[in-house]
Amino acid sequence: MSPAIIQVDVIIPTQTRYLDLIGSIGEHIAKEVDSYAGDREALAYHLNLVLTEATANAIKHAHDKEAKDTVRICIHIEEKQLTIKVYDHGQGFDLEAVAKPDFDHPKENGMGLFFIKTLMDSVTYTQQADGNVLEIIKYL
Amino acid sequence: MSPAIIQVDVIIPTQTRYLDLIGSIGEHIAKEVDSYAGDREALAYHLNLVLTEATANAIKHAHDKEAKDTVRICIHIEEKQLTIKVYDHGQGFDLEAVAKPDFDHPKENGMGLFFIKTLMDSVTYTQQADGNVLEIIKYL
Amino acid sequence: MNFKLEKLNDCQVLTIQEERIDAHNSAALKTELLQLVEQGDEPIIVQLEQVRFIDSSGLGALLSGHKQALVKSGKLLLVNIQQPVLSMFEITRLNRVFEIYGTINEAFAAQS
Amino acid sequence: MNFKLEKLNDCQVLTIQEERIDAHNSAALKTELLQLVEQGDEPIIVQLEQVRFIDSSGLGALLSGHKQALVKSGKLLLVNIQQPVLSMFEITRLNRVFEIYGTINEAFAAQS
Ligand SMILES: Nc1ncnc2c1ncn2[C@@H]1O[C@H](COP(=O)(O)OP(=O)(O)O)[C@@H](O)[C@H]1O
Ligand SMILES: Nc1ncnc2c1ncn2[C@@H]1O[C@H](COP(=O)(O)OP(=O)(O)O)[C@@H](O)[C@H]1O
Repeated sequence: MSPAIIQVDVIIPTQTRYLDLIGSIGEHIAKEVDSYAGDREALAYHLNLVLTEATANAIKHAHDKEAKDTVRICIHIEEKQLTIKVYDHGQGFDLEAVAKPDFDHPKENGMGLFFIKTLMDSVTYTQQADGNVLEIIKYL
Repeated sequence: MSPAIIQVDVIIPTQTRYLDLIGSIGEHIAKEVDSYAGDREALAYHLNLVLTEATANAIKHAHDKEAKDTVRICIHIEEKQLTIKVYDHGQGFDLEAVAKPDFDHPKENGMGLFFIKTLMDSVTYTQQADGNVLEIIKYL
Repeated sequence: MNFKLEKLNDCQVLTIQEERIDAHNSAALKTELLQLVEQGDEPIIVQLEQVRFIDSSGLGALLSGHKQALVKSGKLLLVNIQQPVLSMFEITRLNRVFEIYGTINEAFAAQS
Repeated sequence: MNFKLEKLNDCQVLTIQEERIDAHNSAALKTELLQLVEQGDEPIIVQLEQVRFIDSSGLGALLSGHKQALVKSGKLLLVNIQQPVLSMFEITRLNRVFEIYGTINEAFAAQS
């Protein structure tokens, strides 16, 4: 049998009401990843969360008033790897410079990327002329 | 506010186990269609069903052994219209020649396209050199 | 296809333990129903309470069981169908083909 | 954000009636909590039994209510957190910040 490949490519308006849709798609996809040996319910929550956080960031921090008000999210699954890409057209930011939350002095914000980095295996942010992309990888 | 546009493009292996994923995506999308005045729960079921039937047909009847074993499904929502396209690489068929089920002599098969035609507003099947596409439209 | 099979009041009661019946599991349902029909002549009651979604192949599997039961002078009854699922029987007019009861007790009562 | 607000045992009990708290409804939750803190000095109990999913902005809204309650010498307690949601508190160490009880009765008992 050839390795199962699922690809889901979603474009939504930059409105938080669509976060539920994106997160739910992630949750359903987790249930179809047959090669995954770990806790599938936990994976479902984690994909829901990571997609929600990454998409919310693209909506909140990278809303480009001039360009089309949409966010593009791509989910790609190969046999041993799940890749999420969230594109934005904002001014970009330095992922490496984002500090870990200070657990002794918790703050209301700044936990989103921490969740993504903690729950997934690799996170990169690349700024390009035609847009930026947050790329998240989870090994299955 | 500009008209909300959602676009979901999915590629899955030609395996019936992925029907649940496709149907569920349709169900979630129905819940986000804010312009819809009708019964949203019913719309959710209908999109789930129509996506399931159309994708199952692409898997069952149009499995191309030589080409890549995948099915592509596109869902596109504009303010007043939802469009579903299901691509296949099989030998194609004549949609107009498919008879309605005989209700007095019900059969096990042949109810899928009837559901699609009954629940949606427009259905066409186009054969092209690079593949066939079943296009389904629902006005919202 | 997950299900539970019990003998109750001289009926074979098949409780479907799936939220969804589609082309992925309908063949298994069809096989199970045909086996039940072969095994004996008690009425077969299919409990659909847990089923939230059925597609045309699921309806086809039930229809196949129903037809085969008739051939064997048996019968197949459906109970506890959720409203959205029942709508699919209505659209295909299969509600006129199957014996459908609201509860399993109504189905038992109709057998006696 | 759908919720129910009741006064029980000298506590303000806010029952969240959403399966999901995310950036779409967390601002409404934050506003509601800050209003409750302003309105009186009874302990605020947030019932999370129905919540299946929370994101960082939801945790942030609860944290904001907690901090504001402390400023006003009040308190905010969380009860009935489902395990997957509780894991989010654990990953962010917020389980050490909030007063968390398994049931509302335990939360009441701890106030007397
Ligand atoms: N797509 C993005 N574009 C620009 N800045 C971003 C993006 N994503 C995250 N950031 C920056 O990184 C910071 C930390 O993000 P995060 O950990 O998700 O927490 P929060 O969104 O609550 O601030 C944000 O405050 C923002 O400055
Ligand atoms: N994508 C397709 N490619 C080729 N033939 C198809 C396709 N979709 C449907 N058909 C033909 O149309 C017939 C009716 O389809 P349908 O109403 O879905 O019922 P069923 O799949 O149960 O036969 C099928 O039996 C098949 O011959």
